[in-house]
Amino acid sequence: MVIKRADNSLFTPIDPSKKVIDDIQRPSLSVWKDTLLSIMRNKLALLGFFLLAIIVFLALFGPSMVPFSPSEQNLTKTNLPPSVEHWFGTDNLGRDMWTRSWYGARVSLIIGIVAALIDLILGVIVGGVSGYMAGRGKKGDRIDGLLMRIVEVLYGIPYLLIVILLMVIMEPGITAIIIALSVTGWVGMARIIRGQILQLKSQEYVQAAEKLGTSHTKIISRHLLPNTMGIIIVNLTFTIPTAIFAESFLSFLGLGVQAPFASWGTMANDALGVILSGQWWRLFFPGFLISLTMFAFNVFGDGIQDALDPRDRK
Amino acid sequence: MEQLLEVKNLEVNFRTYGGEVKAVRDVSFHINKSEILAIVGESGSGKSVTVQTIMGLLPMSVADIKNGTIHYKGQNLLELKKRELRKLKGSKISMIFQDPMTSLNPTMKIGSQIAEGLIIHQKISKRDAKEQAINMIKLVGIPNPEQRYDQYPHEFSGGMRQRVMIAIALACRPELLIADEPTTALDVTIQAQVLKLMIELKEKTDTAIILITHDLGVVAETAERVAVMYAGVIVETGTVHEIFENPKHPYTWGLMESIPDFMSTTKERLIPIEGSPPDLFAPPKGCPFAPRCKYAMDICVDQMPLDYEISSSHSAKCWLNDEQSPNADEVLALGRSLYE
Amino acid sequence: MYILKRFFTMILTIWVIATLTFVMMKFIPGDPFASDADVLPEEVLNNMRAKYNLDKPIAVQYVLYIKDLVSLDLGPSIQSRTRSVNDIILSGFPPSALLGAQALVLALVFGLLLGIIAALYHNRFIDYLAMIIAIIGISIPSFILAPLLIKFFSVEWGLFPVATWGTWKHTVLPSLALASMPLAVVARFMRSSMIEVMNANYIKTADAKGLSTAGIVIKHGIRNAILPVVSFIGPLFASLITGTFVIEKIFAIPGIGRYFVDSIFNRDYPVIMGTTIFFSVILVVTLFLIDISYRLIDPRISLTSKEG
Amino acid sequence: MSEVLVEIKNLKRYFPVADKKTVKAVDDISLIIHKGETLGLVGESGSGKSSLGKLVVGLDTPTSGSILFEGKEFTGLNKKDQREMNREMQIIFQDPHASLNPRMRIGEIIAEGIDGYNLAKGKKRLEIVYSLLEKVGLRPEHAQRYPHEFSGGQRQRIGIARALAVQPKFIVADEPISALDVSIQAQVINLLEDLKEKEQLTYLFIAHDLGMVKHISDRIGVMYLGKMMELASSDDLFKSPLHPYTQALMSAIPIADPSSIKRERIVLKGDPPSPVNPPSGCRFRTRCAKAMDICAAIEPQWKEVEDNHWTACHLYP
Amino acid sequence: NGKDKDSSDKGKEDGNSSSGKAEKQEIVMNAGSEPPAIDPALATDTTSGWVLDHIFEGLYTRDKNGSAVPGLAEKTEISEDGKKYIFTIRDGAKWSDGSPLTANDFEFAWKHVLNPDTGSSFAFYLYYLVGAEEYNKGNAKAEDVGVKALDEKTLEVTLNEPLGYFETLLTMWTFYPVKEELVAGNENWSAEAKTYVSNGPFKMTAWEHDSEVVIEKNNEYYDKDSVNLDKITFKMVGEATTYYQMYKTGELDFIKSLPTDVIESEKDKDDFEIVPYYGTYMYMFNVEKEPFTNEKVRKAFGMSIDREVLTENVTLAGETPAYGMVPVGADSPEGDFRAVGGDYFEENLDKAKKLLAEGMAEEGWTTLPEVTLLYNTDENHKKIAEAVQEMFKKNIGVDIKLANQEWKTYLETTKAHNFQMARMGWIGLFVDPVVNLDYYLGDSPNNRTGWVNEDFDRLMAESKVEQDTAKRYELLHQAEEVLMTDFPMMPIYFYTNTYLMNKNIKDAAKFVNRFPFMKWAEVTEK
Ligand SMILES: Nc1ncnc2c1ncn2[C@@H]1O[C@H](COP(=O)(O)OP(=O)(O)OP(=O)(O)O)[C@@H](O)[C@H]1O
Ligand SMILES: Nc1ncnc2c1ncn2[C@@H]1O[C@H](COP(=O)(O)OP(=O)(O)OP(=O)(O)O)[C@@H](O)[C@H]1O
Ligand SMILES: [Mg+2]
Ligand SMILES: [Mg+2]
Repeated sequence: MVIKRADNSLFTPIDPSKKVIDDIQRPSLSVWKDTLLSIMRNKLALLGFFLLAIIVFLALFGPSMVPFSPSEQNLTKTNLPPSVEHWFGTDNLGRDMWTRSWYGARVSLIIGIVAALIDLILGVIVGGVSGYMAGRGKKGDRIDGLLMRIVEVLYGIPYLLIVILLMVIMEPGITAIIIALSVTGWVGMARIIRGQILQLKSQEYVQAAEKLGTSHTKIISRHLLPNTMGIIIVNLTFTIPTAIFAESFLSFLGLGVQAPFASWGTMANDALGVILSGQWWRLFFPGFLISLTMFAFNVFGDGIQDALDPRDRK
Repeated sequence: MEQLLEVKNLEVNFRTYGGEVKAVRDVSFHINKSEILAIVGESGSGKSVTVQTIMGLLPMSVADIKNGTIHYKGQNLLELKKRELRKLKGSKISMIFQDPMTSLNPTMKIGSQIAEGLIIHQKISKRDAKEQAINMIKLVGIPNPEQRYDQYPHEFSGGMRQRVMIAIALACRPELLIADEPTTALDVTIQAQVLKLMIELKEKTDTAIILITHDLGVVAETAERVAVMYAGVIVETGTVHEIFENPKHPYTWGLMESIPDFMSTTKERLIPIEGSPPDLFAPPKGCPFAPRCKYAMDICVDQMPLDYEISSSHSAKCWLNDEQSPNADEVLALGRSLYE
Repeated sequence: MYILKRFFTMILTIWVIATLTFVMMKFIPGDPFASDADVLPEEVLNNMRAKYNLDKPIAVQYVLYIKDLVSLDLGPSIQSRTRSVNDIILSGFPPSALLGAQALVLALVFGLLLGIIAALYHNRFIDYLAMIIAIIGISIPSFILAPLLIKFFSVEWGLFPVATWGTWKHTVLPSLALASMPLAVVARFMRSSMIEVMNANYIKTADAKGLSTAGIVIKHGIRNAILPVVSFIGPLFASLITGTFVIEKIFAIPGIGRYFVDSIFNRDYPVIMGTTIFFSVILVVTLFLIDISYRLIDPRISLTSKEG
Repeated sequence: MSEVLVEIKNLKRYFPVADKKTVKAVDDISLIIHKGETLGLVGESGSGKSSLGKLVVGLDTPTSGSILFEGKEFTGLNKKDQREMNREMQIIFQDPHASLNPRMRIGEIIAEGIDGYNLAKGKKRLEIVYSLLEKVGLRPEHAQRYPHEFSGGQRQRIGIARALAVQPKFIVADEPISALDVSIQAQVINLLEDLKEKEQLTYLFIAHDLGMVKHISDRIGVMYLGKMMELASSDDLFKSPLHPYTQALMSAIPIADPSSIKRERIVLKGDPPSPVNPPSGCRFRTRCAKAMDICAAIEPQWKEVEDNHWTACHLYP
Repeated sequence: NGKDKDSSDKGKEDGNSSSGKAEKQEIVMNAGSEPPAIDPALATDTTSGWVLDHIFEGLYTRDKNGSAVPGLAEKTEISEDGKKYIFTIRDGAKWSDGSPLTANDFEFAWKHVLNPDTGSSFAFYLYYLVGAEEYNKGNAKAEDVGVKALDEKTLEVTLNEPLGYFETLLTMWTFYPVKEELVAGNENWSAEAKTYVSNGPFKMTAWEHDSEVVIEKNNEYYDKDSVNLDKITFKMVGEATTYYQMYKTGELDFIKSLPTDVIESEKDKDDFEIVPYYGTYMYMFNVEKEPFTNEKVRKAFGMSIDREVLTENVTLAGETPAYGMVPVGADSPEGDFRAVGGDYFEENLDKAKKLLAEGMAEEGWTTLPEVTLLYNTDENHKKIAEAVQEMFKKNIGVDIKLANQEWKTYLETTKAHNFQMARMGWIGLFVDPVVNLDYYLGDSPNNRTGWVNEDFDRLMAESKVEQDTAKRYELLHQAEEVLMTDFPMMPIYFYTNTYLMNKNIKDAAKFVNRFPFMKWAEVTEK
């Protein structure tokens, strides 16, 4: 055995009273800071975030970069392909697609975000409560039963009927669309969350939390929902395009934003004919922007899911 | 004696946002055919991580094997192809997990979970597998095996689940069994039964067993050699007799001291080791046990102790064993006296 | 007992849906006989209203309707003057169901596959690729995808007929168009919950048993991860097999999907009610089965208090 | 040690299993736990200890029978009292992994009860958390970590800290130390004992490590197949175990001395019977070396055979 | 009394002599949607009518030019006062099942239409018959209706008043015979092909609901030698992009109403055709709601859009800009009614601005009350509305809003006069100015503008009893002038229809306001 002879003097016992048990401290971070940090470290999340930021920026300032208004028609310059003058080309009424696209972004983004909020608020709450209450005594069963029956009824009633009814009693516009989306937009989320909660709540940590006096609300919000965050995020990222297209349908029916204002959905809808006639830019740009937004949200969502999962940190 | 497995200079780190956790540091040990090696040590000292590395089960997204080799019958498991490793896993090397509650698939019937390995490795029919699985359930002392076969994990008690884990690991009669705290949830009679089962297996099929446990009684009664771990380091190894009768490391002494004597009639306070284990994010550069060691010297804080060979089978990582250590004899004698 | 109770609530639910639909339907403006071509003399209209009981007070109409309903007679169609709602459903359901089922299978098989692969190669190239496929699936809605499919697969490459119904070849494009969205959703859900599941300890156990990655995924992963997909599939199944308006319209498929929408635009009251009730029955039964299947998938789940 | 804290009367918990059968996990158990005492509970794995523990703290509802806590039955209380009672009875789960939310930091997990019952806020709350961590042998900076970053034993200690955080009167500790190394076991046991002294805590202590059980318990109950077999003060039980099952248990304790002569073990013969249809008469008779004819015919009475030493066995008529 | 003649279409193909008759005389046409009722008594729509026209024939039918000519009526005797008609059914008139077709079948069919229990929407077309209206309204018995089979071959019809275009009317499907044994007591006889019996050039052999109707040559038809096609399949593809692509891949031989986006590229091909459609696309003004209470404002609006640009760049289907109510295509003795009437106003921005200012001054408005243009949900309507909106803004500085509603709601809304300005289209079932001008009668349920003008109503009433053709048209011109002076609506354009028909189909008869009639059609070799 080779021993590197150490200084003899080192072999002196330490006085126990002087011993420092330990001094290394890890910098303690607040939960928020830590989450933020983990999102920041996630390249994907950042990419998604920057993409969204760019889209929002262009939605706000894109139209003022060119000398056109979104409704200004030039019937002699219809269906022009993208050019230096018209960056995204023109549509069948000779309107500048660039301006229209970014004006459309405002409507579509608002709709997408509102729909996501509805999903998050109504869907997650109803699903969470329903799933948590199921099997929790007679009263719990009844709450679950009632909520799920409401969901079923909302699924069952023809949506179009609701829309037409809304049309009769409401002024068209964003508010009308938001209301139309909130009637049934959340039921899918509710069912999915309920399923997840049903599965999760048999976990022992839920029982433990109950024993620790944690309220039902807190158990749902702090124990159950975070553990199904991935699914919530995925569902949210789907709500957004679904709502964007639902808006175009509603607007087409007359409930939503009225011409000449456009949204990505209505622009795509109006441009369907180009599949036959070949003016690809009219369909491509709104479609691409929707996809790009979707991509950004998904990437961001995935990033958040990763960031929120403590077991999967890099 | 034929060496079955040799771990050399193993180092494992975990990447976390707080920094790197140095969970296993320069761990070397070996196990021979038909031998029972017990690993004991501080909770959190890296026992599970070490054995999971052998099985290739570390979460590779966060874990880093920094250094080291694991030779099983001459081949380095760390360099083995996935497919080849798979052939060994479950059949030649199998493992009992520490956490019986979450280590069973909650949505799969107990029986199928046991039969599964048999079907893969022994290429037997489903029916035969079922028969053998039922037999395994019975062997680990779970009553009513036919009915239990069709039940789900949540319908089992903690100890039963642990026994199911054992059944899974034993089903294929492995050459090397890694048992990570296999009997913590078992009452003593069943524990005895299960240990007996393992020893029988060892004797019948020359199985080598790495037994991780906190129950020094179990160690004393079953193991042949012992490795003591502390803070990611193996601080002492030796035969059972050497470790129990002639421990050379203050941490080992501490362990021995903590055991309550159930024969005594007077109630005394238990004697734990003072202080808490070091932070593995930044382990002390010297001996990891130094901050808690009653006999710590300046060098202990400063330098990682060398591995002092006490006998051919016994070695300890402690400066007290150095001839320069002033009161070595005194202290070591003290340590020895504790158990005699 | 639970099943019996659920059966009654199911009937109750359907009744509530029927009643609400009836009320709303009567509430919206419009007349089934109004059209642009001709404004009919009042008397002619009266004749026709009498024929469909529309001259009676709404409450009476409602009672008459429910009465018929109980005897499983959904009444005559107003728009399609010679056919009954029962006829329409009987002849339209099979094609819709076939398409829907085919699309669903497609979505499930490929969605699950895509999701699983993405989860296994989490944050690697394949994962991103799968995500992009999913994004395309969801952000190109069927009303855009369908004409694109036609343009390429039929017009340009001549692989499949453009539209209409008949041979299996006719079902390919509409099934694809129908499947794209659910495929994307299934893939994303599966990916997300699979990532979670692959972190679980029992996956380690399976690994230690020497299972191959595929074996781990198939035998241990899927069942533990599939719950959100199942929750999602339930209502989707009900709406897919009862036909999809857009797809049936674009591909000229003789299904019942179009009637859900057209009947409302036409104010074809009996068809509105008929299709709604038909859908509700399928929906409610499906959701019930989904609830039951939760328990089968994960035995720890109990839906009511008096089960465990 | 006279005041009764928990009184269990004819408690039963049957789990339905396939074919309309039931597992009688807890079968007609009556028991009294005094204030300030530690009642150890040992017994065969699967004999219903955890089930009993969960029933006692109200995490599960009994099939029949009643549980009185400080003379009050849980169900009869109003919301507020129910809450208070919930706080006073805590459980340390057998499974250290499943009982910790994987997405919560340790600090939050431990503070959960403090928040749940509004016991402290802000800095004070943090201090409590840190001191608890230290008490169970963890370090304050661990509060930032997530459960999966801990070893099995560390997780178990988190569970203990969590239960202690709400200052309960009564703790069911379901194998709280099984995953700990002996040194930390000693630490934890000392902690539990200190608390017991200082705060008049009462424990139902379920464990397999008879040495530890003996060390910590005032009285020990022995369970077998859903039934209580023997109950006595810990010294009595170890000195003179009456029931053959208890005797078998004692003989099976491993001794941490490799040179000690291997003791003669009472090996239980046969297979453990099924809790679905337990043997007639005495449940242990199928594996009992001293079984008699009467054991099959009549179920033995639960009797006080010696002073404060109860057992159910025909050997002690 | 002038007889209305459907003018034949100008763009009709000449027989292509260069290629011979093809082996397979089968064609596939797109009907667009499921015919709601292929039943003479119940059909009200052009799709059902299209099929019915091919499988039935009435007392009168059309020749290749679209003029009414005797069909099943071999001989028609009209009484002096023009009120009584005696038709003799031609020999050899048979049902497609081979059984003889009798005068009785006509009597039954017409009374069946009038029977209130049938609930026929088109019963009012028979109101010209004595007692018909009373019977249909439940005030008289079937026996009182002026139609009677005197014997197997002879049918006597009595009218209330003489009717100039009765023969044309008889070509309508509501007047087709039905086989009594089949129809009596079987309400749904026409629902399936299995039971279907008819008497026209073709007979129905298959009806896959929502998918296709197949008709094949009827060998019992008396004029079967003129029929060349063996089989016509009507597909029911509603989506324009789809049927267009089906045409492109050869799955369809004929489609109508092309998607606007492709017209540009199809325009110059020779299988493409634009046919006029006898109808007017217009924006109605609600004269009871500001600002359209003011005539000058209405006119200003009417003058300030560029219809030429609109039809050429927006609607694209070769529509004719409209400056009057009656569309092009109605013949009058002096020539086309529209040509004779001329334009009633011009597009003139200066004038429009001036009128607007005047109108506002009259009403004392400093700013024009906000205007919303209502249209029913449809892509083309939307596009036009958007273009018009922009024109108003650019040309006269008026910012209007757009709103749309789903069709039935829209009908209700406009009926309740709950709009300021709303889109409407009107297509005449007959080609006669009366059909169009009647639309704005004070008591017409169609007139949603709130505009009532006694002069107009009087002129229209006079025109209807006027026996002298020239005078009648004069009255109609006067009426139109009144209408266009008051300007309760602004016409936009006259409709057209776009067709694509496979070039190897010869002799398809294309009448105004009817889809191609294929009795004489033939498939030639390519
Ligand atoms: N995924 C991980 N991320 C970060 N740290 C980890 C991870 N897994 C384990 N560790 C750390 O590695 C160290 C060793 O853990 P290990 O599970 O091997 O301990 P152990 O010796 O098995 O303890 P016990 O006896 O309590 O089971 C612990 O300090 C633990 O905190
Ligand atoms: N949810 C359940 N469904 C069906 N059976 C159950 C359920 N929970 C427990 N059991 C059964 O009840 C019996 C007692 O279980 P319990 O968990 O109380 O045992 P235990 O004494 O704690 O054992 P261990 O020491 O192994 O933890 C066992 O047979 C078990 O299989
Ligand atoms: Mg471990
Ligand atoms: Mg237990």
